[in-house]
Amino acid sequence: MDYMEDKMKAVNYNPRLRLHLFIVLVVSALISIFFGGYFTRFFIAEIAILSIFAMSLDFLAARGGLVSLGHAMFLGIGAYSTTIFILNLGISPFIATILSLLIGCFIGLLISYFIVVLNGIFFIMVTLALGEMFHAWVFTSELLGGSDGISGIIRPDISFMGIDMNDPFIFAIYSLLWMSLIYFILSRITDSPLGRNLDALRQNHMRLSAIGGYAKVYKIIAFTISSGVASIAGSLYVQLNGFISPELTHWTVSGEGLIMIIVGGIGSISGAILGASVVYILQHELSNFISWWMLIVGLLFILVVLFMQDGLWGLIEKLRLRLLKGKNKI
Amino acid sequence: MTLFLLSAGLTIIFGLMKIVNLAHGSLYMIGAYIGLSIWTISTSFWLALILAPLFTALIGYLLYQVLFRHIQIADPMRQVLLTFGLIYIGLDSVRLFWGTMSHSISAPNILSNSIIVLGESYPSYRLFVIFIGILIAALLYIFLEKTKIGAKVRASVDDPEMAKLLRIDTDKILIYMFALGCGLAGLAGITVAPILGVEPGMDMEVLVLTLIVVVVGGPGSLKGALIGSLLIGFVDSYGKVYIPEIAQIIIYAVMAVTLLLKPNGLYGR
Amino acid sequence: MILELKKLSKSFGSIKVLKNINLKIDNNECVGIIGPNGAGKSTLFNVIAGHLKHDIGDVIYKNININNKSNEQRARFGIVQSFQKNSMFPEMTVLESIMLAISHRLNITFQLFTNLNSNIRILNEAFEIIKNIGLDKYSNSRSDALSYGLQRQLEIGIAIACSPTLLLLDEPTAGMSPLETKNIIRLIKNLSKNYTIVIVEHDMEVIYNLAHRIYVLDRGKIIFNGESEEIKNSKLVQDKYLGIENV
Amino acid sequence: MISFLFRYFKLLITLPFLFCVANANDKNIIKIGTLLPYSGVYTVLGEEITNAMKLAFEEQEDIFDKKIEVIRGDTEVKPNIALQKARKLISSDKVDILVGPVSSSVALAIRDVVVQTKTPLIIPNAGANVLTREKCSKFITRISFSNHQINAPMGTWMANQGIKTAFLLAPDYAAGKEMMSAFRDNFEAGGGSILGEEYTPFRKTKDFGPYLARIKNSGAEALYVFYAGGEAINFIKQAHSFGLGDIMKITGAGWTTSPLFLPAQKDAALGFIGSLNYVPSIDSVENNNFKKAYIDKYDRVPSEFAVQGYDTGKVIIEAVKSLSGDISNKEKLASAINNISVTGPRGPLTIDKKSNNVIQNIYIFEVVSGDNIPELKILDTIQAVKDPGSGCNL
Repeated sequence: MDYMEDKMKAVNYNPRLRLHLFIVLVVSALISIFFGGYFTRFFIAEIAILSIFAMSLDFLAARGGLVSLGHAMFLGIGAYSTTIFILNLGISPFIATILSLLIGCFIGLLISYFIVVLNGIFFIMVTLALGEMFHAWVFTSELLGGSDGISGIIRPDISFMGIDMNDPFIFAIYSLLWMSLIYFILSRITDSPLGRNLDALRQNHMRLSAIGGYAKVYKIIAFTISSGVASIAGSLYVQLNGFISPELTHWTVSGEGLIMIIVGGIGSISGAILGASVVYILQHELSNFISWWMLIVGLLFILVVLFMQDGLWGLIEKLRLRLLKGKNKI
Repeated sequence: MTLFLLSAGLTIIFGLMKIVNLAHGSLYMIGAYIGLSIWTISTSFWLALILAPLFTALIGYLLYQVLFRHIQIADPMRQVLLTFGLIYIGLDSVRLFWGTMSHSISAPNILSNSIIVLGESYPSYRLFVIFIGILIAALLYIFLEKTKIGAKVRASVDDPEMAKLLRIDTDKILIYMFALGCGLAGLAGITVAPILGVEPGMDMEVLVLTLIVVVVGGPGSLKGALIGSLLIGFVDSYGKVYIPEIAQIIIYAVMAVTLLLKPNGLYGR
Repeated sequence: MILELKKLSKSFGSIKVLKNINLKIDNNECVGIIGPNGAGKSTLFNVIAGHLKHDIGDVIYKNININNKSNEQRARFGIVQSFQKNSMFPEMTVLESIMLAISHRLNITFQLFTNLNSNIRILNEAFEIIKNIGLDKYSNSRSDALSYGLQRQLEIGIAIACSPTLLLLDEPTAGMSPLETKNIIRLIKNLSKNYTIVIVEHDMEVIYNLAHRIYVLDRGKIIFNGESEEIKNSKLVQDKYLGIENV
Repeated sequence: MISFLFRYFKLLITLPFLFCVANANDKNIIKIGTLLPYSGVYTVLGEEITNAMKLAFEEQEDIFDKKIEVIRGDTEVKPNIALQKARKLISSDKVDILVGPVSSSVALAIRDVVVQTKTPLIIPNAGANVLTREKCSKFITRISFSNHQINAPMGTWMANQGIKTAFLLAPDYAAGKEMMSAFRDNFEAGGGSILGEEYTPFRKTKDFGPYLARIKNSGAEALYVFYAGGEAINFIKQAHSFGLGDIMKITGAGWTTSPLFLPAQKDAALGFIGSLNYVPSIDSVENNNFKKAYIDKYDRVPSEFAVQGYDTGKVIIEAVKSLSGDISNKEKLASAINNISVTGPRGPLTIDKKSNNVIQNIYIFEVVSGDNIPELKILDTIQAVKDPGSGCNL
């Protein structure tokens, strides 16, 4: 059985549109933060953090061609390590985020060394199993608060700079800053020789090795970067919510992340942000009105998978092309 | 043994169609619920046992016609997500139709006592479940290995293009095999209902376990599903009891080791 | 001498595909390998490129034994192949594919934060190569949107962008129209001024046109080797191969 | 750049204004926000609590010309979602009182935001001990139970019955462990000893066969067990088919044979002895009225979850009454809630000032056969049980 031929489809590589979409999204977020209330600001911060997670999945799926159903594990690693750093070791939360990034990268490196040789569906399954393993462990670990999780985690204290992180306005901006930083880093990597090679790897790994590409090494790097980014998301999430519970590491979280990127358009980075926003807002709004929102969300997912191959990104690109054409005619 | 029924169905779908069906657990749950309804209306367990799998197979048939037909050639990611959407739908439709209460089905009277096996009393219904598992395994074996249709099926698995050249109607075979796989999930659902009950959320509980069995056994291999389910089932039940410290992790560890040693599963091609 | 194969054998299971192959390729030579279907030509290519591991014998490249070097490492030494089936990077444009290949030669694939697309040096070089392979009109088309013949040209383009010392071309004109074939022959002729090339080819016209020397492979054995004129006149080869082919 | 922004104009305007919907604040409406699961596996508990609470509100038409409005927030049993919903209810809907949640992990997740925003929270189910101990607050009142409160009396009671040895079995998560240790402490203090214990993977154990074999061989006089939901049904049925009841007494936390699960467990549950803060067979005016009303409206026997919801409603009404309808000061409202004592279907309830946890009767019951579905017969009533938590004088 040859799963080698399963190739992931990604959206067209288009750095300009990616940047434009990103600017629009950030501007929208900023408007919401300025004019929205307490809840809106929290909501935006949450979306920003989820976007970081979605971007990490997107990077992995589109660049390395690796679909991970266990990525929530890194969310959890980031979250729990931050918690331990803050509560048990008294490290300042900002440094804790950086440290959890390093831990995430390190564990990602270790794991990827063993699993990147697997292809297609086996990779999905193994990541799923690893993620569940981590979930099960966290769920029963007394040190990590077990099923109840840990609460009472503080945010970065930078009051000496006259800024109060506990103000949701500030924290929303802080999350957006992280999101933008990660967006720029990931875009940069995507455009770099390595990023292009990762894209090539997804498209045709035989050919890539024939011209001298170290397929396995690239995959390991992609996985490591991606897990580090996911850890940052986890670390920020803990600081936003002030608590951590094992639910965060369940495999369905990874599944929802994948849905976000497929809705936004795989491989476009800013599409991941768009997808995260749309899916999250949709879920939130729907569950306020009807109790069987899952049915509707499920149906929408299926429709997107079936009829919108490139997600919202594809839609935007089509729209843009049409507008450009219209312009040229005049 | 339930695990085998489930995995056999999934492995057929998995190996034959290369579809990653995360909704397999949902079909199992729906099978159990349909069985519950039939049992409540007719009060006959045997009728439920026969009809529930048929209905589930029918649902599978419809799903294939409406959805899976279109994503058969898609990349695994899309399949994963489509079936992920199906999980959502399955969960909510069960809730809308049957409510949120936990239900239970009584085993028929003949099977409600205990039997003494090797000096230990053992519920006879459990023996019945094992019997069904063996029966299905034998039937599937005969069907796939000894009959003409089975040969065609195997041909479609091994080399779809060649099979098409030999004028085997692979599309038709795929539909029926998909329905069969779903029917087996339904059968598993109704068979275990008297032991494990019928409740929302039962889909997720078996899904991961089933996927692991299929991956360990090797996708597309019936023998793999059988050995895999025995191995995982055994490790799962006894591991929990005798080494509780790592009970949660042990089956994943088994899977990881298997895949490191044999990347295509025990009996993978 | 750039490449030497010594007593090379390879079998798949019980089938011996290559038997005791001895082969030498000199610098700046263009060598053709011909033989009937199933003679082991592609396997020989894959063994040289490192996709497959041979069982017995040695592969010596620039006087170094590279038996244990992987595909990637050989590519980095300069042994670059183009494939029999078109296999490029379907979603990349011609320009992107070429730039990607150049990035490998320059050994910058581990740079994370430089922008490949705006590297002027690579860009210029890529345009140069695109011009060489005659794809200048298509530099911004996606690879999978090109016609079959153009894809073959791109395939060669990717290979030469790695600036190989030894270029392995696997049936570069297979499935092409006569016009496209002419283009490719011209292209390879140009290349053969600068590179050492090994071609596997069915079309005898192409081989006679390009190759200085020809090896004839039959059932995993080299049954003949010599100048193209010699081959034309060789009774053995005529019977074995050309006779059947030219009916 | 401007033309490009214009292109995405639609996107730009829809995103931010989705949230900017301002809520008119009507002073004559008391807004109750629920944080309960309305989807996912615990939906049934969320529904029971909400239904019964609404029943309590319906009985009391309006209080000082105020109407009560219930705004549902679906937690999906996910702490992060619940937290988000809590923020929405507090800041967008401006609810006066929050009711919820069902599970302890969710309660711990929303605890900080509730305390920070000074919104009174009434917990109608979640049992984690810390909620009314280390993590207690004057804004958090638990009307249901703490895990300790239900299980500890059973330890003493069983030791008093002359049972010397017991085996513990519970799911491997925080609540399961809290319950077992509460039982163990009192059981051992009463002279009993624990012969063995097993914690099964939470919500992943379907087949109890191997455990049952081990329990059978342990030689203990009694099994003390806690399960809920499908696990409870499966465990009871499997224990019955393995004939465990013939060898030892099966006892446990009362949820294991909750009226919610009895229709599925049927006769397999007979003989089970458990402790709980409510059983439907309590014979009092309040309970009989409540039972009748509940069955009339929802066509099923109320469970302890329903009663907790109903009492929550009662407490809210009494608190509002005691403030003469002026609930604008949340601190006053919170302390009013903590000063309430009512007599509900489960008996007299007061709030323990030391922990803000309810003081209530605990009923020891046995499952006996009933008309169609087994019934819970009260064996003993332990009056006014407190959670030992103290020091919450915030």
